Parts: sequence; structure tokens; C-alpha cells
Amino acid sequence: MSFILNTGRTIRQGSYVERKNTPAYREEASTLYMHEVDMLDREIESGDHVRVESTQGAVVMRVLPAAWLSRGEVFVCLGPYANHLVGAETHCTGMPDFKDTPVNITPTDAPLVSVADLMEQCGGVRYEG
Amino acid sequence: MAELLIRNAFVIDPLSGIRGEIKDIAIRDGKIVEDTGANAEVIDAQGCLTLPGGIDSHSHVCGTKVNFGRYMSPEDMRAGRTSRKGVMHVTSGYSVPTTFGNSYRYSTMGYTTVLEGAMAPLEARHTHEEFTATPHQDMLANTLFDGNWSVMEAVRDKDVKRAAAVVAWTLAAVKGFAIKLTNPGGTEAWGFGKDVHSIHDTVPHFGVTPAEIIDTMIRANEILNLPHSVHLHCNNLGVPGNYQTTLETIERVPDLHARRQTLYLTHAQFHSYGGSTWKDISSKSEDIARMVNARPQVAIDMGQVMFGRTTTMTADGPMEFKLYMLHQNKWSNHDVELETGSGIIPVFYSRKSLVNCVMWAIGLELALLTRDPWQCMLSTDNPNGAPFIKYPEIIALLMSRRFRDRESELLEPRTGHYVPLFAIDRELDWYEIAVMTRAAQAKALGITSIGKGHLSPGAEADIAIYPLKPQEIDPSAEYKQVMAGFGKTRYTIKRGRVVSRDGEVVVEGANSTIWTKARIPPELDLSSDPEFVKKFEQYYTVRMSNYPVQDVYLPRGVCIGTEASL
Amino acid sequence: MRVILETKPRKKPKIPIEAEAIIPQNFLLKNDIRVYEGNKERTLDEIFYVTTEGPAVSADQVEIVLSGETGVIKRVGEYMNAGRIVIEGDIGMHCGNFMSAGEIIIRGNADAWLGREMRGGVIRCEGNADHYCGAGYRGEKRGMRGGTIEVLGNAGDFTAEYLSGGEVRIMGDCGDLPGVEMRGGTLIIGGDCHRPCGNMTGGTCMVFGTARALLPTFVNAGSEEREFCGQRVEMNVFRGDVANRGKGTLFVRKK
Amino acid sequence: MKVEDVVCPFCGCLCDDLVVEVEGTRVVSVENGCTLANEKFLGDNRLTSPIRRAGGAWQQVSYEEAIEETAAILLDADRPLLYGWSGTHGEAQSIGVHLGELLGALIDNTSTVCHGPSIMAIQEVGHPGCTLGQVKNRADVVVYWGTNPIDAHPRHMSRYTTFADGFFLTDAFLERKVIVVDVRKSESANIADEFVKIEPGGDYAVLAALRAIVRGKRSLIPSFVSGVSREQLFRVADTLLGAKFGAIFFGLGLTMSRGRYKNVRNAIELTAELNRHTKWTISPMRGHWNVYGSNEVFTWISGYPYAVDFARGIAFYNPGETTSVDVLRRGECDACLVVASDPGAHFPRACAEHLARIPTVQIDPHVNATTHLARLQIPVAVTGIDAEGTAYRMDGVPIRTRKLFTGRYPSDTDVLMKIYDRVKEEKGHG
Repeated sequence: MSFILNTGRTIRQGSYVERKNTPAYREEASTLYMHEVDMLDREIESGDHVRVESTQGAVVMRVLPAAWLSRGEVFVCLGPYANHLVGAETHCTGMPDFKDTPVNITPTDAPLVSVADLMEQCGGVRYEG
Repeated sequence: MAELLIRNAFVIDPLSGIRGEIKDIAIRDGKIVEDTGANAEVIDAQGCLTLPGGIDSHSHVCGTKVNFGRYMSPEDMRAGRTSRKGVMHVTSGYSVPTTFGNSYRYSTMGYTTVLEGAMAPLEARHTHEEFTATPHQDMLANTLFDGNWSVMEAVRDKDVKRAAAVVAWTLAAVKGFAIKLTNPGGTEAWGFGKDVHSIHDTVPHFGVTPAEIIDTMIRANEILNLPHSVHLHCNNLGVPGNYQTTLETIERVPDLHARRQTLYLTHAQFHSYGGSTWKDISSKSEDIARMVNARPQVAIDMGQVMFGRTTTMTADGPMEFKLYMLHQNKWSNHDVELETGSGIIPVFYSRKSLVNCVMWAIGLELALLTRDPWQCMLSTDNPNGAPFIKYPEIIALLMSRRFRDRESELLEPRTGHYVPLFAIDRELDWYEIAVMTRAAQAKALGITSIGKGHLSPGAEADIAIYPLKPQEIDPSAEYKQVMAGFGKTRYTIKRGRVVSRDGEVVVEGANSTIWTKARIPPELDLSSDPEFVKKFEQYYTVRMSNYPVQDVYLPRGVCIGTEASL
Repeated sequence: MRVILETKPRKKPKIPIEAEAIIPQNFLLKNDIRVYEGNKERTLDEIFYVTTEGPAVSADQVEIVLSGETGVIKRVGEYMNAGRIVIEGDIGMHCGNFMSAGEIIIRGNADAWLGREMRGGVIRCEGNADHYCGAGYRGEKRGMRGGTIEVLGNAGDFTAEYLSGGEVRIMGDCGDLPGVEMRGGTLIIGGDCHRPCGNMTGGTCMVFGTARALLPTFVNAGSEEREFCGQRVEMNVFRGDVANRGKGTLFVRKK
Repeated sequence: MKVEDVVCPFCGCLCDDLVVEVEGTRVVSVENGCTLANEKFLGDNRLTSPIRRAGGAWQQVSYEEAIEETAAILLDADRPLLYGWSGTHGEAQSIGVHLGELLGALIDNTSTVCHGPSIMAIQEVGHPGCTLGQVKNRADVVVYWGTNPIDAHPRHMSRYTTFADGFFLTDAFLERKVIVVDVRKSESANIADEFVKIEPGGDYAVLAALRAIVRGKRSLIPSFVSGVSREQLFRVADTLLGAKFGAIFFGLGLTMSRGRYKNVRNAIELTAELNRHTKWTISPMRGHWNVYGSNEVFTWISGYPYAVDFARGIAFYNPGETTSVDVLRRGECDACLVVASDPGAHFPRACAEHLARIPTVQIDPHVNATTHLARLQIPVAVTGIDAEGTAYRMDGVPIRTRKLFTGRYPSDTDVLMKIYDRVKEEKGHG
């Protein structure tokens, strides 16, 4: 695995947290921040889609550059997209590895999926009332 | 009309002057009455000891720091667990049980009224929430004023009326019962990691001394005509040689009240140490008791230490830090803006520790050397000296010299050199125990007039019937039976209803919260005082309108209203 | 006496069984043994096919053999004070809690908290042990106090947390923070580990593989030879954890 | 109608100085609030009626039916999980815990994936803390460690720390020193006087090093500890020691990274050590507005702040064993009631999958990720908007949230009480 996925709060994620089925939430929660040099290395442009894969699963995200990250680290706000990658092992502390999940990142043309899509992948049934 | 008749009770009701006689007690609608009708439910007490419900006038059972004691101690929680069963909720905890755990255990011991010893006004809502989850006891809250900025400013300005106004506004706002001062001035100093070391030390920035705070608050209390006196946790708690501070404090107390004390000194044991270090700590109980005997205007509670594990918790933040440095175990601290502090650490009182043995002896000595039992109440400062479930053992120790002698053999062998306990012959009798566990508390708290602590017609029908027949047993010899008997009532009756029987809790319960409201002239009402309001909004982190405890938190509140002498 | 307990098929096989009653002394007394499946109480034969062979006059003559889907059975051997338990496969959490004597053999893997707060006796796990092997309970100051736990495979994180007596021997690797808060006893790690002995105040830990991310708060106190599996190994000696006024000893194999 | 001193039900800051304008059953404007508060009050994404999943489709059901079915699901389960609670008021949480003991359920709150490890650390070494006003009025040094208040607690700095003038500091911004420690240069780091950048997973070692330095063991410290230079460590230690009143606030950077509660423990022990020299306090930056309340309520009833297992009648607690993520990962529970939280969004995928497998009921005002996983959802009023009740701020100060208008939704308390009564009816007292 070539990157370490860190997750955390962002103010936009917090703003849309009670509207998880809106495009605004989807956009924020599926944004992956990456160091610009890492982006250059992989020939990823700002706004490109990437397939992010961990041992747990894979999900499509949109890349934005971030000067505040170190190389090798990527950041996604907490939410269902990041959690598609994070394992449920807690080291018997109750807490998953939200701050250090190894992931591979490859460019893709695939579209972003919605929260409902993700939940359907988990076995749910979408509600669009 | 619910009626209950208790027959053949061996009644001791000190406030009514009944020192032990076989009587019937009639109850209707939760109150004691002259007699009942023919259809009353009957309990045959069979000559068993029957007392007004027990009252604990100083215990830590509800509120922020108590709950933090639970929160930080899963090991204590697992040390005492019971299942949900019948009407009983799940309980956890040994030294800091859950609210239902406290309530059931007190109930089983015949206690029906408990005063929470320390409530920070800013966090009062929390205390009240836990009160409603302590269903078998009527609850009262001592309200902390020891580091209250507005009080200290009034003290500095020598404005006792202003101090009274702060107290009146605060008690009414937070539904508190009485003034509590914990290490007055010391908790503010602790805001910057300091403490005060005598009653004449100056509190940093505020330029007042503990002595001035105590003097002013005593007078403010009496101006407001509050039922209870100022309730003081003296400065220098737990410090070798602190008896001097305690004596100095008591000496200052004027006699301002006809029916009760002017100052209540809590957990006196922790304030009666001689010596200068932990190595030469000794008992100064004789000096303290002599002073108390000479000053009827003062009442104390024991603050008895019993051996074993417990958790200490107090608003006295700096003291807990000192204790932490000795024990090096866990330490929690919680300073409350503009008001007070608090600290919590677990401790183990060991018979192998000379210091702990001396502490154990001092509490008993204070009870035995204070001549008038109305001046010395039985307490452990639960859970600081020990969990309150040790009360029966303390009663047995006070009633039996033989028991004390037997215990002495188990103590650290040098103990006898540092304490006078083993030269004291006095053995307390049933009447004195009744005084020290309910009647004196009711009098000291000033709640006899709302029907607490006695069994005369009109009183609340809070009654404890113990499986002890005073006419048949000799407590001096049969102390084990005394201990067992006080540990588990035959019946505990709360407001006319049996709430526990032979240790089994039989109803869910619903308690009252007793609070005080002093009426003061409008010009002294701080809610419309621009200076007070401005400072409040500037320095507190909650808005003034969000500070008072709403009525919804006291579903069965009992307000004692007073008229201030202003 | 030999008691053979083989699990029966269950409708909800992932709901853990709590079986602190499965200890030799209980079978000797022929108590009505109950176990719990979630919030439901079950008799032993609702969960197991039970076979009993031969007599016993004392608990140390009782051997219990567990087989089948045993990986979700918790608290087997809790407060065990004599006799022997053999688990043919995996075992659930808290196997051997508070055990004071006797022997537990686990042929498969052990879930977390193997030998929690153990006082004495022997636990031998032939597979891997999960996190908190030989550790304590939340908030308590002491973990395992006596006896021996031997794990032939690997162990997880927080192995021997708060160890205060006895010996924990992990032949394979450990995860993060083995021996954290350790205050007594001996922890032996045959393989690699990460950040050993954080905040230790006493006891001895020996790492015969690689100790990664060694904490900066240990003082190097020279080197010594130690024996492991019949081999003499040159070890660096550290004292610490200095962050905590610690007086523990940490041996780490020299490269 | 304008309502003053409104309490914000978003984050643990529990700001209580909002001015909210209400028209009928709608909030039309918010003053003094941060972005998060504004979105919360103005948000309009309510689920309008209870819904039930029938096969692959959803249908509306009545509250009565939904409550009846919820009770039946819970009664039928051998290992029910009651999860969430941090987004509702204390009175509802209290019913939840009593429901848990009645059912023999596991009950857990969102601390489990937030400050659960902080609680575990506190249970080992205690917690030298204080109310936020102490910090505002006194602190001359503030440390934010592994937390980014600008995004997560937007008014923390202006109400309580960096920009908050207090009694002993009349110009806080100038007189108060702010240190930010993080693995990334967050927005908050940009306004700090000193930023300490740590390698991921390096908090434990850095805290251990600082403890050693404060104890005078400087010679021991190597030239770099987890990416932090010895010089910077010494400088930071000197700042800590030089404070008159210092306050550390820490976040999920400590609780979620490698070592978890041991990181927090090291931070607490550093604080305790500093108190031998000067005054220091430490406080977790609690996320949900009433997550601390759920810890308080759980504790006074059951003895434990979260992760309580009533399966055996008594209360049992052991994070790692009785925590929601673990229980879901192992596929243990056979029914789940979610109240006022969104595990579908905030738990790892494997947990969401199990929630979809078992009958999951959600009580929540909004359509969220868990909605798609649930069998049944019951919409309720939003506490702080159209329902009221007690909340505990991150520092333990209890504040009563307000009800701004009476809408058409029942409160969490109403719905839970009905479920509780129904379950009690079936179970009796036994």
C-alpha cells in the first residue's frame, strides 16, 4: 500500500452532516486531499477521480491538492466514503484505525457514487422518500 | 386514605423526648397521626428498635464529582454489582455506587434523608438530575460558596448584605439548601495551583482571608434566616498540625441562633491532627472536643475513617492534589469557574499504616469525647472516610468498648502512643445513637419543622424499624448483633409506605428535594443588579438566563421559604 | 474424570456463550451448570453434547475437553483452581480469568484477554493469542499476578499490560506496546514487537527478535547474555520507563 | 419571534448565546452561531413520517405500528444493541439505559468511536480538568493536541481560549500563547504561536519525551523524537513550565491513532507532572453536543460511561469486547436500535454490513446513511429546536436546551418511553 489514509472533521462535512443524501455532502465526503508532489508523481490533476483501495474495499473519490499534508499521507473527512476503506479491527479498544489505514490510489474515470449507493453495497435498501 | 399502624415498637424519638418506650405509631397519608381507623394496615414491630428515618447530614452521593468518581473507576464499579430484580434497578459500585445503589443501600439501613455535601452552583442541574435517580431518600444540597468571586468581593468590601444577596440569589437559582464553604479561599488560590495555609492567609488577587469569608458568611446566613447554619470544611484538611486551624476557626464562632448551631464543622476527624509531618501525626481529638464542649454554638460530624478501600472526593482541589502526590494513584481535578474546585483520588486505609490508624481513632474519640451527642453527628463523609455502609460498624464501635479493644489488637502496634482512644471507657447508648444518626441531624439542618427527624403527629412518616430488641440485648457484649441489626432494617418506611423490608427493596420510590429561598428586598435582588449581571456575562461561560435550575428538575421540590432580616 | 463438551449447532452461532461455570471444580460437585447465550440462560446440554467418563474425588482429577465451535465461548476456566481443561480448537475471550491453579491447553488460537488477572497455574496456547494476553481489567492497577502463560504463536497488542507477577512467554511476535504499564513479573517475546514496555515501572521484559520504535525514555545500561531456546543471546539492557520514574528492565537482542 | 440565549445542539462547545428567530414551526435566522450552528438550525431535511422497509421497498407506517414493531424486534433478540444517544437529551438517554437493563441489551454511545479511549485513559490515571471558564479567565498557555477546533469546534477559540478575554487576561490574543501539535498543518495550526508537527503515530513517544524533560531528564532526549527536534521539545517544555495556568485540549489525533488510550494517558500524566511545578489542566474536545451527557447518564445509572453490557443482568463493561464496532464486526448482535447518531456513515464498512443484515431500527429526525440500512425509522423532534432537555457541555457543565417551537414530531423521550412501556408490559417486573 502506498498511502496512509487519515480521516477527520472538516467544517463542510459538519455543515452537511444532517443532509447526507445531498450532492454537497457527497462532494465533501468523497474528496481526497493529497500532497501536490504525490499528485504530480501519479499524474493526477486537481479534481480527477481516483480509485482508493484498502484491504477492506474500494471507493471512487475526487482528488484535491493539500499543502498541509506530508507526502505519503492522504486525508478524507470522516464519513461513509472513508469508512468504506477503514477496517473494523479495534485492537480491543473499541476504536478502528481511523487515522492510519494503508491505501492504494489509482486514477479512474469511474463516477462518484452516492451515500445510498454505498449503503446498498453494504446490503441496505436505498430510501429516497 | 392510606393508613398504617405500627404496633409494639420500641420507640426512641429524641426530638419528642421519647427515650425508649413501647408504643404504637399511627400513620395516615404519609404523616404521623394520633390514631388510625380500624382498616389500617398493621405492622407488628415486636418490641424492635424503632427510630425516625435516618438522616445523613454530610454525604457525597450525587453530582459532578461523585459521578466522575464512578466514571473513572470501573474497578470500583465491578466491586459491587447487583442485577435488575423486581422493582430494583441494576446497581454497580462499592465506594461510589450508582445512584440507585446508594439509594437502596441507604434504604436498607433505614436512612430516608440525605444531604449532598457539595454542589457547585454552575453544575447544580447535574446534582438535581441524580437526586431524582436516588428515589428512596429526600435530598438536600449544600451549595459551594468557598471561592465565589461575588462573595469574596462582598467580603473585601465588608458588605455583609451584599454577601447575603449573593447567597440568596444563588440558592434560589440553583435550588440549593445551605451554604457550604470548602477550604474557603483555598479553592480560588488553587485556580493558579496555590492554597491557603491558615485562616489568616490572603487569597491571591481578592485580598481577603478565609477568616473574613467565614465570619461574613456566618452573618449573611443568619441575616437570611436560613434553616441550616454555615456548613464548613475547614482549611488545611488532612494536614498534620491542622488542629490549630480548627481551634482558631471554632473560637471565632459567635452564638447567633437559639435553636441550632451557628457553625457546622464537617468531617472533624480530618481536622484534628497534631504533629508536624506524617511521621509524627497524632490525635488532637481531646483539644477539639474540649473546644466543642465549651461552644454549644458549634456542631460537628465525625468524618470517621474505616479500613479498606474507598474513594476520596471533595471540592478541596489542592488537598486532593497533595493526597495524589502521597498515593501516586489516579487523580482527577475539576475547577469550576468563579466558584470552587474539586478533586478525586482512590485510597486504601490500612491497619498497617500508623497514619490511618490514628485517623480511625480520632473519629471515634470525637464522638466519645463530645459530651452532648446533639453536637456530634455520625458520618464518614461518605465516601471519603469510608462508604456509608460502614455506619453499623461505627455504631457498634461506639456502643462497645470490648469491640474497640478487640480492634486495637489488629492495629499498627504504635497506634496507642499517638491516640487517647483506648483510655476512653464511654459506651454510647441507644438514645445517643438515635440522636447522632437522625435527631441531631434534623435539628442541625433546621428541618424538624418540615417534619423531619421525629415522630410526633404531623411529622413525615419516615421510620426505621431495626431487628434489635434493646430490652434484650447488651450492645457492649453483643456488638456483632448491633452491627448486623443496624445494617438491615426489618422495615424502612418512607412517607408512610414500606420501601424496604429485611434488606429487600419493595417499591420504586419517589423522593423530594428540599431547598431554600430567602426573600430579600428588591433593591438587593442581584438578577437586576447591573454590576452583577455585567460581571456574570463577562466571566462565566454560560449566559445568566441559562444558569438557574428550572423547576422541571425538581418534580417534587419542597421549598423552605424564609424572610431575610434586611 | 473426563468431561467432554462438544458444541451443538446453534441458530445464531455468532452470539457468544459466557461459560465461566466451565471449570473442573464445578463438575466435581455436579452442580447444575448454566451458561449464557446473549441474554438467555441455557443449561449445559442445550449448548453442548456432554459426555462424562470415569470418576474423580478431587478437582485435580477432572479434565474437561472442549471441542467444536469453541471460539465464541468466553470465560472458560475463570477462577479455576485445579484440574485441567483442554480446548481442541480456538477459545473465546477471557479464558482463564483469575485462574489460580491447574492447567489450560488450547490447541488453536485464543481470543483476547487470555489469562486476565491470572494468579497461578499454567495456560498453554499452541496457536496465537489476541490482544491483552495476560493483562488486567480496566482501571485496575495490576494485571496478571502469578502463574505462566505460554503462547507458541503470536500475540496481539497490549500483551501483559500491567503485568505484576508470573511469566508471559510469547514464542512468536507481539503487536504494539507489549508490557505497557508493567510493574513486575517477566515477559518474554521470542519474535518482534513494537514499542515494548511503555511506562513500565518494574519487572523484566526480554525481546529476542526486533523491538521496533523503542521509546526514547529508556536508559541504556550496558549489555548482558541471556538464554533463549537453548541459545546464548547477547542483549542490550535498558532501564525505564524514565517518563514514569520506572525501575523496570528491558532486554533487547543486539543486532 | 426572536429567542435569546439559545443553546446550540451541534458540538461539545454547547454555545448558549445564540439568537434565533422563529416563524411558526421554522427557524428563519440565527445570530452568533458558527457555520455548523446555522446549518443545524436552518436545516430542513426531516423525515416526515415513520417508514418501514418491506422487501426491497419502503412504506410509511404510523407511529403506533412503528413503536409496536420496535418493541417486538427488541424483545425477540438475544443480543440487542442500543447505539447512539449523543445527539439527544439526557432524559431520553436515561430511558435508553433503563430499556437496556430491562432487555438485557448492550448499550453504547458515540464515545465508542470518539473519546472512548480518553475515558479508558482517565480510568487508568484520572483527569485533572476544569470548566472552560477557568481557561478563559486564567490560561496564559493553551495547547491543542491532535485537534482542529477551527473545523470541529469553530467557536472554541473565540469563546474559551485564543480570542477570549478573561478576568486575569484582558487582551487574550496578545497575552496568551497557543501551541498546536498535529500530524498535519491544520487551519488551527496556522494561527498558533508554535506548531509542532509530529510523525503519524508518534504522539506517545513525544509525550513520553516531554514527561522526561519536565522531570529534568533532558540529557536522555535524542536529537529527534517522532520527527520533532530536541530543541523544539525543550522550547515547548519550557513554555509549559513557564505557564501560570496552562490548558491542554486534545482530540481524535490522540484517541484514534496508534496507541489510542495510551496516548491520552501519557498526555494526562504529563499534565499531572506539570502540576508539581505550576497549574495545568487537560480536557478532551468532545464532539457531539451531548456526548458527555450520555457518558454522565450512563454512569450514574449503570456505573460505566459507555459500552455497557446488561446481558447477564448486571452491568458489564469492557471496551474492545462490549463496544459497538467490535460487536458488529464479530456479528454478535441480532438486533440494533440506533438513536440520534449515524453508524452507517461513521462506522467501518463491515459494521454497516452487519447493521443491514439484522433488524435495525433508527430513531432520528433526518434521513442519513443508516436510514438505508434500517428496517424501520421513526422521525422525532430535534432536541434544541422542537424538543428540550438536558445536555452536558464538553467540560461537564449541564445546560438545558430550549424548545423553540412546538412542531408535529414527538420527542425522543416520547417515543422511547412508549417503547419502554411496551417492553415492560411484556417483561413484567421479573
